[in-house]
Amino acid sequence: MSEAVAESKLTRKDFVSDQEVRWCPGCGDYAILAQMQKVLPELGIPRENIVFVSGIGCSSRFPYYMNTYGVHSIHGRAPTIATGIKSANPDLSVWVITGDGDGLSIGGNHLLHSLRRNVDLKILLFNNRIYGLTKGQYSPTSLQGHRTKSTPMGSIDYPLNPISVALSAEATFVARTQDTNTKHLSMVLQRAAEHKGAAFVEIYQNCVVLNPTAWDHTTKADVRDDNIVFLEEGKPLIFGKNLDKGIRMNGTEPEIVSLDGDITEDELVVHQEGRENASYAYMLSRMEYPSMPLPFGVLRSVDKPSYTDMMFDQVEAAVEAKGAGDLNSLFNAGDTWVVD
Amino acid sequence: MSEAVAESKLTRKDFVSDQEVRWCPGCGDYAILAQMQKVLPELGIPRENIVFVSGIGCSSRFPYYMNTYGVHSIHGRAPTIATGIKSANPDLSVWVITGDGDGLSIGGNHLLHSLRRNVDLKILLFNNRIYGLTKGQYSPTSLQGHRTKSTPMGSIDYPLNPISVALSAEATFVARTQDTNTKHLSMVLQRAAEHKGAAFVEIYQNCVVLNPTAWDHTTKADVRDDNIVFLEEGKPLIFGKNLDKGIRMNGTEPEIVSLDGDITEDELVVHQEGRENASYAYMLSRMEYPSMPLPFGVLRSVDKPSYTDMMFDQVEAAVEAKGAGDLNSLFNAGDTWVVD
Amino acid sequence: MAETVASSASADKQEPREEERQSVVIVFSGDSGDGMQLTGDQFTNTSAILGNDVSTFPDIPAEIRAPAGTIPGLSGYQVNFSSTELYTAGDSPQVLVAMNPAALKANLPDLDSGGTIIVNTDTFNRNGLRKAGYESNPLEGEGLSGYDVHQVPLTTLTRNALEDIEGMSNQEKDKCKNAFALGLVFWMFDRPIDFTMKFYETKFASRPEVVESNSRVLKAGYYYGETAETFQTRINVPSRQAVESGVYKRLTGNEAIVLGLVTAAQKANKPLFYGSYPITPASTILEGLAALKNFDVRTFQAEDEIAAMGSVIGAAFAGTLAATASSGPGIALKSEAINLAVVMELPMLVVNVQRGGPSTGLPTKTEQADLLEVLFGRNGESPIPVLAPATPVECFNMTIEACRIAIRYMTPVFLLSDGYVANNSEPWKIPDPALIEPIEANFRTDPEGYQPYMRDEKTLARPWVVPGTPGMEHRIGGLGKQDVTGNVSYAPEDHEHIIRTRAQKIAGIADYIPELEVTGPEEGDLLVLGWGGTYGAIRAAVEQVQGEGLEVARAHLRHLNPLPRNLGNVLGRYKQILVPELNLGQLAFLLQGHFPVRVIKLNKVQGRPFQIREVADKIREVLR
Amino acid sequence: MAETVASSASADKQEPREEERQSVVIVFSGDSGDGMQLTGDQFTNTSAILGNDVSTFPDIPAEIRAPAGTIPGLSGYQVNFSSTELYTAGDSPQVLVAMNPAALKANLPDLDSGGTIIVNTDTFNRNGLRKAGYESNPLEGEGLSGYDVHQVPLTTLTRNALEDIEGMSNQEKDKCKNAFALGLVFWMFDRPIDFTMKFYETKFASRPEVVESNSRVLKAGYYYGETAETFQTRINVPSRQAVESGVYKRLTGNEAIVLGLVTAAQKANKPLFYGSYPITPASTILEGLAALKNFDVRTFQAEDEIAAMGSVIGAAFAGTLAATASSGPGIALKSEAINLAVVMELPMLVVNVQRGGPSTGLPTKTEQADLLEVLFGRNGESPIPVLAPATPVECFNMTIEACRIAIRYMTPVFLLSDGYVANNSEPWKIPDPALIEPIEANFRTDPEGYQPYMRDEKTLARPWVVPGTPGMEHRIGGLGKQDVTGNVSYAPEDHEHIIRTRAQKIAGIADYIPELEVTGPEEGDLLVLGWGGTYGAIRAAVEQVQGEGLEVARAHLRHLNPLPRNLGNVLGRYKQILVPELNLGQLAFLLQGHFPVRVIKLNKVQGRPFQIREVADKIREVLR
Ligand SMILES: Cc1ncc(C[n+]2csc(CCOP(=O)(O)OP(=O)(O)O)c2C)c(N)n1
Ligand SMILES: Cc1ncc(C[n+]2csc(CCOP(=O)(O)OP(=O)(O)O)c2C)c(N)n1
Ligand code: SF4
Ligand code: SF4
Ligand SMILES: [Mg+2]
Ligand SMILES: [Mg+2]
Repeated sequence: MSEAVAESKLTRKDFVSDQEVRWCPGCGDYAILAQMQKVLPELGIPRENIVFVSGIGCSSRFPYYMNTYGVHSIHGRAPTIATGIKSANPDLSVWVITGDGDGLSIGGNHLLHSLRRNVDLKILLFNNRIYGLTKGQYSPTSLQGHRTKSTPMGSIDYPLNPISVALSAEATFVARTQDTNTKHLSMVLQRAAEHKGAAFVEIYQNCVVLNPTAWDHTTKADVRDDNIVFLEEGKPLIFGKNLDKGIRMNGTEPEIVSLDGDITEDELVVHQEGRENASYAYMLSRMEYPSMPLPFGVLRSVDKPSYTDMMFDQVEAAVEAKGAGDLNSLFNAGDTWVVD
Repeated sequence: MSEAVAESKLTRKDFVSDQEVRWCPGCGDYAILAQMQKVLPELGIPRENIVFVSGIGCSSRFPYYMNTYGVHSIHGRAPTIATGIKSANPDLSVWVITGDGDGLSIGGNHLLHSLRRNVDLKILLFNNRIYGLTKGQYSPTSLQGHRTKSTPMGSIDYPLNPISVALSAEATFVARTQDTNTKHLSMVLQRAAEHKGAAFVEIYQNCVVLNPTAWDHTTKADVRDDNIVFLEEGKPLIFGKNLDKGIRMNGTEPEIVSLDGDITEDELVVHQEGRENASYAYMLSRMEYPSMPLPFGVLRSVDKPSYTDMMFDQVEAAVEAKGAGDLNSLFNAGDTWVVD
Repeated sequence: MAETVASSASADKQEPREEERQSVVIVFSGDSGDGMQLTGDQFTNTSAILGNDVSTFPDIPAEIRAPAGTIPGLSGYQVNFSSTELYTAGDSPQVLVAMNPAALKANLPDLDSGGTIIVNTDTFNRNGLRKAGYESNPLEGEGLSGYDVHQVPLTTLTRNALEDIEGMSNQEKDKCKNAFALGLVFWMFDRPIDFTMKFYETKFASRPEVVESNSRVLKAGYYYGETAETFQTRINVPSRQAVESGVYKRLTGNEAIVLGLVTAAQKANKPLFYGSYPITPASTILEGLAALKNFDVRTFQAEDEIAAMGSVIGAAFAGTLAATASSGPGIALKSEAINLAVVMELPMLVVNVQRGGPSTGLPTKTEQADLLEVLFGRNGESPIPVLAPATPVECFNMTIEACRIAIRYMTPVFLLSDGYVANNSEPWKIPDPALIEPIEANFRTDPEGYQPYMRDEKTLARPWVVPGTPGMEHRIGGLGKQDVTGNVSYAPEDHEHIIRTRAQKIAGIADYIPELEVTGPEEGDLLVLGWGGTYGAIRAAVEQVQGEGLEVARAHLRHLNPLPRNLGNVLGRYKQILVPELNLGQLAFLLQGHFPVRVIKLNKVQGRPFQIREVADKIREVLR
Repeated sequence: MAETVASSASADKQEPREEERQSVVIVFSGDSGDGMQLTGDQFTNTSAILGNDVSTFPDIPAEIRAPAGTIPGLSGYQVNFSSTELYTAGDSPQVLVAMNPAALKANLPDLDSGGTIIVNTDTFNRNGLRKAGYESNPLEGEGLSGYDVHQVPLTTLTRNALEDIEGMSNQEKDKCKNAFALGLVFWMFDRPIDFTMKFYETKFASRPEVVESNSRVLKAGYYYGETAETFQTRINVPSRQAVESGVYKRLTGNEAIVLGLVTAAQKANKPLFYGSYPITPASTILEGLAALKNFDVRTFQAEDEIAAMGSVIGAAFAGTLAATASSGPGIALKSEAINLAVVMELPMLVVNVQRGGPSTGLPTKTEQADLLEVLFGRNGESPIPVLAPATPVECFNMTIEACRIAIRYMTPVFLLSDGYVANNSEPWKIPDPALIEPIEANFRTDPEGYQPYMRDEKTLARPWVVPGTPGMEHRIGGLGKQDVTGNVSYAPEDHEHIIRTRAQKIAGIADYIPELEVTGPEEGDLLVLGWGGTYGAIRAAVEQVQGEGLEVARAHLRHLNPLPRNLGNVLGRYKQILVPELNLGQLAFLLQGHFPVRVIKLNKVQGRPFQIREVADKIREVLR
């Protein structure tokens, strides 16, 4: 009943909490927050059934600004708390907000395991390639050579590719989008929400204060079209300002070809997000700047039973097999004896 | 000097410690221990320069039995300790021994990060698809449906593929081998030892007590040849008892073909472990039983500067730029004033 | 019932002497593959059914199945059975069943002088002796002259009994030799074999050949006692008198926690969520609960202890009764997340089954050295109630009590068990579940005037509001906050206020828990004060010295935080306070920190429980 | 030098009154983009160079850069400068420089009545007032009537001063307004601008236009003071007399730890390995060390605190001086691995820069609530030495001392700093590195008779043998072990022996550390006993009440484990003991646990240091 009412009425404003937003002016987090508040009313989920869980970081303040249930937890552990929430009440729509440090550094393992279990969580990783909240140390996605407070001579770590990591964690839904591309962002958020099972979304997010140029190659009007390929189901991989470049397989590896007439669209890789074998999506994930365009959109989306579905199936099966638990017979099971 | 002496003299026995080996009779760990003790003398590394570091688990007792330096540390953290050791003394040959629980459950994140940093460690993951030491709970590599002490109705987790995980962690050397295939095992250990940078080796290991049938498909004489494809550099992927089956690409995915004359070896995938793009190795890693043969051997081996090499390069560069550190000038740097 | 076998026994040999004893301690010891745990269980169950009090303690090999025949490979089972009430599994055995030389070597030092030894002579060959580290055969020579040794070729006799079974390998036959030993011991103590026969029938229902072979060997063992000249005495331990009537079964501490958790969830009318990562000696709680899914129990084997703790916090936030358990290293790992639970003020149970520390320590051994850790092992001022059951069976009630406190006061609660309590078993009078008081666990659903950190006047608990409740959306976390609103706040007064309020809330639980009960003189020279799993040894020791006429009082702390209201008063009434504990003096330190007393310490850090005599000796020394 | 500017000043207005004060506390407050830290630093440095004692405390916004103009977005810098010795950055300021309405609003409550306020009137527009939460303009009306308010259109004046610079946007110009404020304050306190001019030249050497603009505005501010009618008084704080001669510089606690670690490594003749995970307020140690690679410093930013701790253990095992630092949640996470270090008995330093807890708590605020955690927050009996520096500068020596103890006794050592000590700065008399005693850190290389856990007779330390040493291969880990051989052992006696030996080793460090010094009467009515970063407030308070004629003694604990040998004796000499601490009474509890005393507690948990008056008031109350 309350659902019906809620559904019909909710607007963007219903999702704005009473807390003052405290990110730096211009921070990419604002755009993501705005899109989220716009997308949620469209999903038809009663507001009280939505929970945002985050770790620690600038991005992790997100739940405070959403007028839903929320937990601002501890560094890196949001997926574990979200797993508990979902196991307690599978009807909830549970979103995890994390950063490149929170999700891939201290929290990398929980990300891995919540994805592989296919817990029905929507995990949004705000990737700004820096530790924002602690004021500018490098993160696992910072490029080699990046000079930060903790790497004055440049980072010597090879960066992680969040999409590759998610895929090797057996993720059933993997996507990439960007703070400033509001349309694409809102499409991807919607797709993630609709996915049954774990959904992982990498969002390129601009930290205007500590790492403002990190995503220039995907935002500056003059270069971004050459550096992004937008994935669309069933469509060939075409990109470039004039849509004149495509991706073709050369053996086991992709290559860029110009669509100059000699080469036709038929030869190009056609995007299929539903492939059971994750190799294709992984191959896409290895397309990296500057040698290849970065894939944006849904790289992979396959259906598999979610963790909590299976968990509750087992509970039901157990009840069916043994009857609903009865304390008296539990207490009296096994070797008992009577003293009178 | 002592090196020269050591080198010329070492035999297998030199690597046997005085501790009684305490695995269950028949445990696959014995075979791995024996191969290790056989391979090490051949590497020409002075015994005192070798360190074994492990976490906790049956497999993690390994260091006690090696007459080298060793740390039997805490659950899941061996890669972190090994990283510290290597950073203290880059001349050491540092081996990490871990299990499927130790390395992929509690320790998954450290594995990920030590691999991506390309710390020059040799990481051997003994995969028996079970928690041995704690007596039989399921592990992250246990198959779905596996009934164990903690999953009496069968596990509902999707298993991790250790090789895929290592590849998404940017590992520069990734291999798979098996306890019982002593020749192959010793070849792979040798290759790992020779690799400059992080080497990850998955070793199928039989827990005879708690999960004895886990690897039947790769050990039983009647089936194993159909279930394993041995990778050899520059050679096509051929397998089967009569070497009559091969792997060919079909678009972006591999397929099995019979080499019945119609199809020739030229059409098959030719193994190249040195490909910069990890997609190929990842594709191999997704070949899983029963639909495809399991790749054994070195899936990937590429050369990149190791973490400690870069760490010491920076130290050297700093010394070159600023001179070897002098406390007096350090103390007196910045804004000082004199009181007389 | 006992007659069935007894009467059918032939009387070829001279009628054995019957001796009556008040209690006997037996140790069964053999290779981990020898079935010693099952053997001990069967003997214990039969004794319990006959009306003895029983207390058992398994000695399971550390970690890995070590080579057969060696000392590290031993699996032992100690059972104490008695015609009076028992408090421990016994200081030292009077009877040792040694399935191989290693078993003899390892257990002999503990055996009472003059004790009875049954050895399987078939294993005393060169190989067996070498593995045990014997230079020469201890059965030859004078080494065992002070004991009553029975040399029985157990393996041979077992094979003989099964000779005519076709298609059964010697290896399979040898697996039955524990049944022979059991039968023999049943005869020795004049116990019927019926219950075990029935057990075989149920347990191996699907494999009649196994039932047949075991039953046969069991009987053979029994008749061997009857027949063999070597056994001249039968020992009889009469039934206990005046035992409360009812249905009983044996329970270990971990089994009791499993039952307690399921009961608490049912009584609170909530699903049970249990998130945990396997670790000795806590894993059996996870395993026990995983088998009870029909009680709407949701078990989650997490990737590590931190994840387990996180999942429990999430499940508590979303409205289940949530619990976890761990030990040693795992508890240390959970500490950061536990602190989040403290700040979020959510109800949940954290069980610490203590083992030998520090670090990995002695995973299979017991210790009480985590008391200060659970009290203080988190950054900042972070109070958590701590309860410690004194006995295995008490784990049942105290688990329920701990859950009750957690929900009533909206706080994580520690239950501090230990390896001894977890694995030790004793009879449990099965309660009527209907008589267990319900746990009031009401979610607030009224949005009117709701604030996340508004507090109940009496308990200072904040309301439990779960996602899914319309109109009460709120966000909480680990940052400093303002009381009542729960809003993030760095204001100095807000911080101090909520820190003190939380401290006051936990301290206030003292109004809800029972006062400390003292047994013995109400004031005087000496109070022996214990906590946790040392209860049995302390009680037995005190009763012993009281029997000698010494004036000693005894009390046992089950609530370590907050401490019982009357504790200060109690402490003040005795000239001396003796605190025995399995650590270097943690409760002693705690008491001195809180009260103007100095205590005498009795400490033991050996991975083992106290022996009664160790405590009794110390009391005598203090009072001398 | 001071004359340079002063003499060039025109004398258009009436000569201002000169007033002399012993000390002054100024707060500079503005948006985090306003350059307040730099401004404060410049003022402080100049004052120090002129011979004042100085003590500073920054108040940096919590976590994120909040919207400009709001209170959460404020960045503050408090400086106390004095002609006598200083112990704190001052209870409350006498001068407030408020760059916007929020700065005024946030700091006004702390300002001394009659204090001086300089405001940038350009920001007191509708928008600015709204952001600060002002309903009406506080500069109008009576609200500030008790203060000496100077309204200065800082932004306008700054733009004016830069008017003729081409190609400079207003935004860029506005960035210089802090220089105007600084110039003005320099004039007010009769300080030369030369040092800051020189600073601009060095700092912005590559951008001459920045040097030019800042210098110009700085001068403009100075001349504004000289010229404007509004300033009638100049305040003069004379130089300190009888200061030890030498070269000085200012140091925060974290800077001192950086220097201490590098020095300890050099003095031990070892590379320094520092593994850490960023966390406020410890991150600046990592950042400081990362810049010193030419000292063979190897910094490792780990994936989390556990990995950081693991790396440090590995690096210690392999022979470097190894250290880590963290705070709050990070220290909790490290606890499991620290316990491994305890059992492996390896030398390393763990710095805990305490912040407000529990859980995430107040990351940017100070607290002393982790004392019991570092002592007891690990499973099992796990003793670790704990040292706590009293002042920022003391962090240098105590870091070296902690490393010395770690190596001498082969043990991890905790250094317990806090947010106040970490960020507070004070003058440091730069020592001659050659005069710092070397740290004996010899690896054993002689295989003859070597056993991994053999022990030095005096210290009970085991030998440090590093991989790479021929003939001494050995394996150690976290399992229970036998002393001397280090072999894994579950034997009861082995466990008890090594646990007690380890406890004895750590307790024995009491022979190596200094005894507790008492200032004031040697016995009597009251001893005020503090620890850690509360030193300054306690000392100042005690000296204050002593000045009033009260008989009070004072002592400060820098060694929390083991405690100084003479502590029990000292405590016994006073009728009352007052323990002020920034927690709910952790040292008080510790003392009572160890010694037969009851103490009076003064606790504050507000994320802030003590004010001198809070401690002084309490002393008066106790002695009344
Ligand atoms: C256990 C623990 N370790 C460290 C910290 C300090 N810390 C807070 S956020 C953060 C990293 C933030 O980076 P990221 O996740 O990328 O988020 P961003 O601020 O960039 O959005 C760190 C190291 C902490 N709060 N808790
Ligand atoms: C922090 C911590 N958690 C849990 C344990 C208990 N534990 C020891 S080994 C192990 C898993 C072992 O499995 P695996 O790594 O696969 O090794 P295996 O025994 O199979 O070789 C666990 C859970 C522990 N020792 N420490
Ligand atoms: S520091 Fe960066 S990520 Fe954090 S709020 Fe500011 S702009 Fe955003
Ligand atoms: S339990 Fe399994 S893995 Fe462990 S020693 Fe025995 S056979 Fe090996
Ligand atoms: Mg980030
Ligand atoms: Mg395993």
